[in-house]
Amino acid sequence: MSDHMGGMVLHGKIDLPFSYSAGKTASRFFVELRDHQRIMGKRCPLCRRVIVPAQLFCKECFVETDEWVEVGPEGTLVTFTVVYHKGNHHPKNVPLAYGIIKLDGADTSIVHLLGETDVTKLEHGMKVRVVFSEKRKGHILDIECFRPV
Amino acid sequence: MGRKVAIIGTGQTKHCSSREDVNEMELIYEAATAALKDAEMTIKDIDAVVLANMELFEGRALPDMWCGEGAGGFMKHAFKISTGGTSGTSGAISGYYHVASGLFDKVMVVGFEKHSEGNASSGMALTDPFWDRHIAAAAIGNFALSVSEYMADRGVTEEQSAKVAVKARRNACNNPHAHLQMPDLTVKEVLESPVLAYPIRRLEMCPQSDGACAIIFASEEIAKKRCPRPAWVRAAVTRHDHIYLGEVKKRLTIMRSLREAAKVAYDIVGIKEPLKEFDVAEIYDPLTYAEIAWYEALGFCKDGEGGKLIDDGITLMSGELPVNPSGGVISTNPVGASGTIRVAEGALQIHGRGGKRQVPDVNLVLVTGYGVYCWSDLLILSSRPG
Amino acid sequence: MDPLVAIVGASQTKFEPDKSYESIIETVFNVVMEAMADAGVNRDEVDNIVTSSVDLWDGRTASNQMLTEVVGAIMKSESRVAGDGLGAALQGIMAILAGVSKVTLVVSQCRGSMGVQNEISNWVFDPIYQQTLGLDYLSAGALQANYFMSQFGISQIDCAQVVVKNLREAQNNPYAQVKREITVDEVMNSPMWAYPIKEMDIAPISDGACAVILASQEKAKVLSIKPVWILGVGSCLDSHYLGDRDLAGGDALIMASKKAYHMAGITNPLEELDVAEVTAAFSYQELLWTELLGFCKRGEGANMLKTGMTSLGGALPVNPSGGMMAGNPITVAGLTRLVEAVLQVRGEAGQRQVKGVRRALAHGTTGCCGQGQYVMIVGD
Amino acid sequence: MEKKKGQDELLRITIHMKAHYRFPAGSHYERFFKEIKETGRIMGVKCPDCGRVLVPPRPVCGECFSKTEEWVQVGPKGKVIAFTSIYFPFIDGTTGKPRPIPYGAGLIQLDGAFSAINHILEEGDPEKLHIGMRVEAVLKEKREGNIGDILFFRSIEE
Repeated sequence: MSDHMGGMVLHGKIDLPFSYSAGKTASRFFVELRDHQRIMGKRCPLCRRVIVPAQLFCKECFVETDEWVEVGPEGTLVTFTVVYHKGNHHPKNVPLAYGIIKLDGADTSIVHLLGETDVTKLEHGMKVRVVFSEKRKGHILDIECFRPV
Repeated sequence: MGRKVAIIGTGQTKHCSSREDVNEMELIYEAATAALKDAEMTIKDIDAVVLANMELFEGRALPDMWCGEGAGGFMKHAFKISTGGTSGTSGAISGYYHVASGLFDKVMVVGFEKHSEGNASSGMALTDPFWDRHIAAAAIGNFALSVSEYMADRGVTEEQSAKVAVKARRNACNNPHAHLQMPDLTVKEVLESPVLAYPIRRLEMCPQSDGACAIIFASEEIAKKRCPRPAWVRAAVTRHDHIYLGEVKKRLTIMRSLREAAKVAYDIVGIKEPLKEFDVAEIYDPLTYAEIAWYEALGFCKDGEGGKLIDDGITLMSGELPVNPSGGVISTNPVGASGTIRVAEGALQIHGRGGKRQVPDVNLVLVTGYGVYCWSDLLILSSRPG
Repeated sequence: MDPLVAIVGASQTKFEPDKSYESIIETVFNVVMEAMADAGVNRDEVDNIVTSSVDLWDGRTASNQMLTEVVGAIMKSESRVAGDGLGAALQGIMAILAGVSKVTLVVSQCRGSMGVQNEISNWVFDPIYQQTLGLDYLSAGALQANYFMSQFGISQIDCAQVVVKNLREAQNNPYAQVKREITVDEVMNSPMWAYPIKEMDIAPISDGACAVILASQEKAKVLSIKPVWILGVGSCLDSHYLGDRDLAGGDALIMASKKAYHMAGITNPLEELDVAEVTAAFSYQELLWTELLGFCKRGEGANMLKTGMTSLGGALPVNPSGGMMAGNPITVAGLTRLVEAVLQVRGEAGQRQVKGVRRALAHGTTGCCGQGQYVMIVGD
Repeated sequence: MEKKKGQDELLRITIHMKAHYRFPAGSHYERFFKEIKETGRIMGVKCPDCGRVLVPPRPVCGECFSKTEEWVQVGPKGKVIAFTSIYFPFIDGTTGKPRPIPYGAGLIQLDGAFSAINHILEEGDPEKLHIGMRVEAVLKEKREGNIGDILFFRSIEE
């Protein structure tokens, strides 16, 4: 019996599907992307903020949002990054650009992928425009990305 | 000693097998807004949030980051308690600590779970990788082992177990939030339902549910101002035991963690005869045999007389000590919320807001939480601050 | 008012990239025994245990149960905060103030080496609008870094200075995982992982655990010749959705620190604090958090560092332990900062000791970009 | 139910969790797995204070909060102190496939050990299982060094 004990590691695998209810509000937001290629926000009756992407309730006033408001398709790039470090959880290969975009007519910004991955071509405050995916199924990735205008 | 603390509001969703119309954060929002309405408060009044669930059932990490806002935690102190099956009661006990410590005055505790979003085997695939993952028996298999010991030691019969199932599923009919409601279930039907793990039958076991439950804890002066009949927290005790089934032998027969927690809590409040002094008990009953065993551990009767208590109808709504007017965990089991639901159901009995399941003039309520193999939480709620 | 809770014992493991030469339960048992010895208490005197760990980082459902035996919780009152160690410390403090505990053991453990970090942190983002974009702590941190640096004219070199300062001072910290003097150029030349964050701007992931023993006022006076008193605590949760947050505004940290300072009677942190241990998973965060903690005006964080004010010997040393650049044990990070703060107040921080420490600040975060903020002030 | 198009369609987002973990065994468990693989012996560890022989062999006895160092061989025979028959096709965590039902499971008090271990019983019919029944561990031919090396426990009653 070898006496030396050192660093035995058990390799455990997790391979499990999870299926999340989007909820009434997010479902409507996704249906609008899929069927009408529209980005919809929802307005809080108290603070009047148009929340994008649409949420059931306004977290500051803690009341349900009510009025659906179309926003975009253009907006300003609040901030951005380009990811070069690969990860299995990425929706596509690196380099992968993310941006936070304040769409025209919205009071909150949306975080999403950017079509431009050359960081020298990205600037804070620049105009960007939504690009919808060819195949849409009611999902946040029905928006393919936002491209500089 | 810490400050006096009372529960002044509770809120629950309609627990069911799957809520397709809300995501996890919105499920919590539903319970939280119901509790605010019950306590006639707005979210501005709340100064801290405690969440409780077993996040791997939905595959999440740090869900309090996403779901904290659902409980009104935005720009407030908010964290999550997760201890296993006892998460719901441990979350409530943490809410009690928050207020009793003097650091917070009005705390929202929300227990929640959305089992429909995970899958049945996710619980099994994520147990102890060295010792438990190969035995695919899940909670029911582990319980069945202890039931065989308990039946041999205390002579509990399958009929007595079936009576507990009938009590639970009929009581649930008076509870608008309960998941499973079977108004005319009979002992015969229970005994004919398929055996999942000998001797436990399907109708004797708890379901998996989507559901959330919110409780508002308040300091003494706020409770007196805001609530006509606050439910005062007179004791909140936790005891954990071994985590290997092979170490907690005769688990149901002995259940030392619950006996110890009860002894400590009874000493604090000065309770000598629990069966007589308590007006209602909301016991965390994942299965029927456990409820009978815990009558004994809680001192409602002498050891070995648990079965007799149900035979004599002592714990029915019409009995001396109604147990689980809500229908219990056997009827409703969103795991992270199951403990919180017990505390909420106990509190609303004192508030007098029990509706069709209200027991007349309730002053003293016993609440328990259960988890892992032999972990116990126990709270005592009273209409008097003590 | 008179402080009612003190820390009477503290311990931390050496932080290492991979501690799989021993099991988690052995690591935790050793650090718990050390904390108890430091406090001069045995297991029976501890009447409450609070642990902190997160299931998905541990790869197990209700992973807290594996610690029950080795934190002495059999037949004891035990609970687990699923988040940063400072959350568990807060739960312990509240249990003592609530009068249900006299001596509470708080333990935090995490093994970065067990899983792929960015894949795990992807599961922290809400599954509806953010997770499937592939976001993780790195990409979210990069969005915050780029926004903060562009808003206040902070350069990548300023951030590299943070790494240089921390690794220089980590030399004095026997528990540090990384002990190597480096230059600004080395940081600037390390591969870009997520613009503007380069590999060496990232606190290296590590395995580790730490523990503190809390005691009520009366018990602390009996137990310890040098109790370290909890003077102020503050905690706050910012918005989750990245687009609904001012990533450089730091409202949650401003709120949390305001509360902690108010309790501790601090009005000018730069003058009244003697040392600060801050949880910065990326170099830019030390600059951002020190500004939001009110150590300087907004945008002045980089200058404060350049002038040596936050180095050992400066006006307000920040992370004399090397902070997380010396090792990032993820959910253990916040409690480790508290352990360092305790050692500083007790004058037991060895070569990294700041002179004459009477007030120390410990800071922790949960979630991405410091969404959840914890601030604790301790003192003699 | 058929999905209604338009206004109140309710969508779901599916995400697959694929994760790989490196669980550190530590010297005590490593010794148990090496022993069962190389010699087929089941080892427990004895607590110096209460004298209990623990399986699994944890490095710390939870009851006494003391380190364990003394190794003791236990089993392979033992007695059933609790049993059940599983009629529900649970998924076996390690194979991802349900185990054929019914199968027996039991708490087996191994000779020489304090703790019982939770394992599979060959006998699946509850009528043929009883508390106190003598059983013996049946090991795999080709052992891999994990608790699965014990296939099941077989009755050895005359």
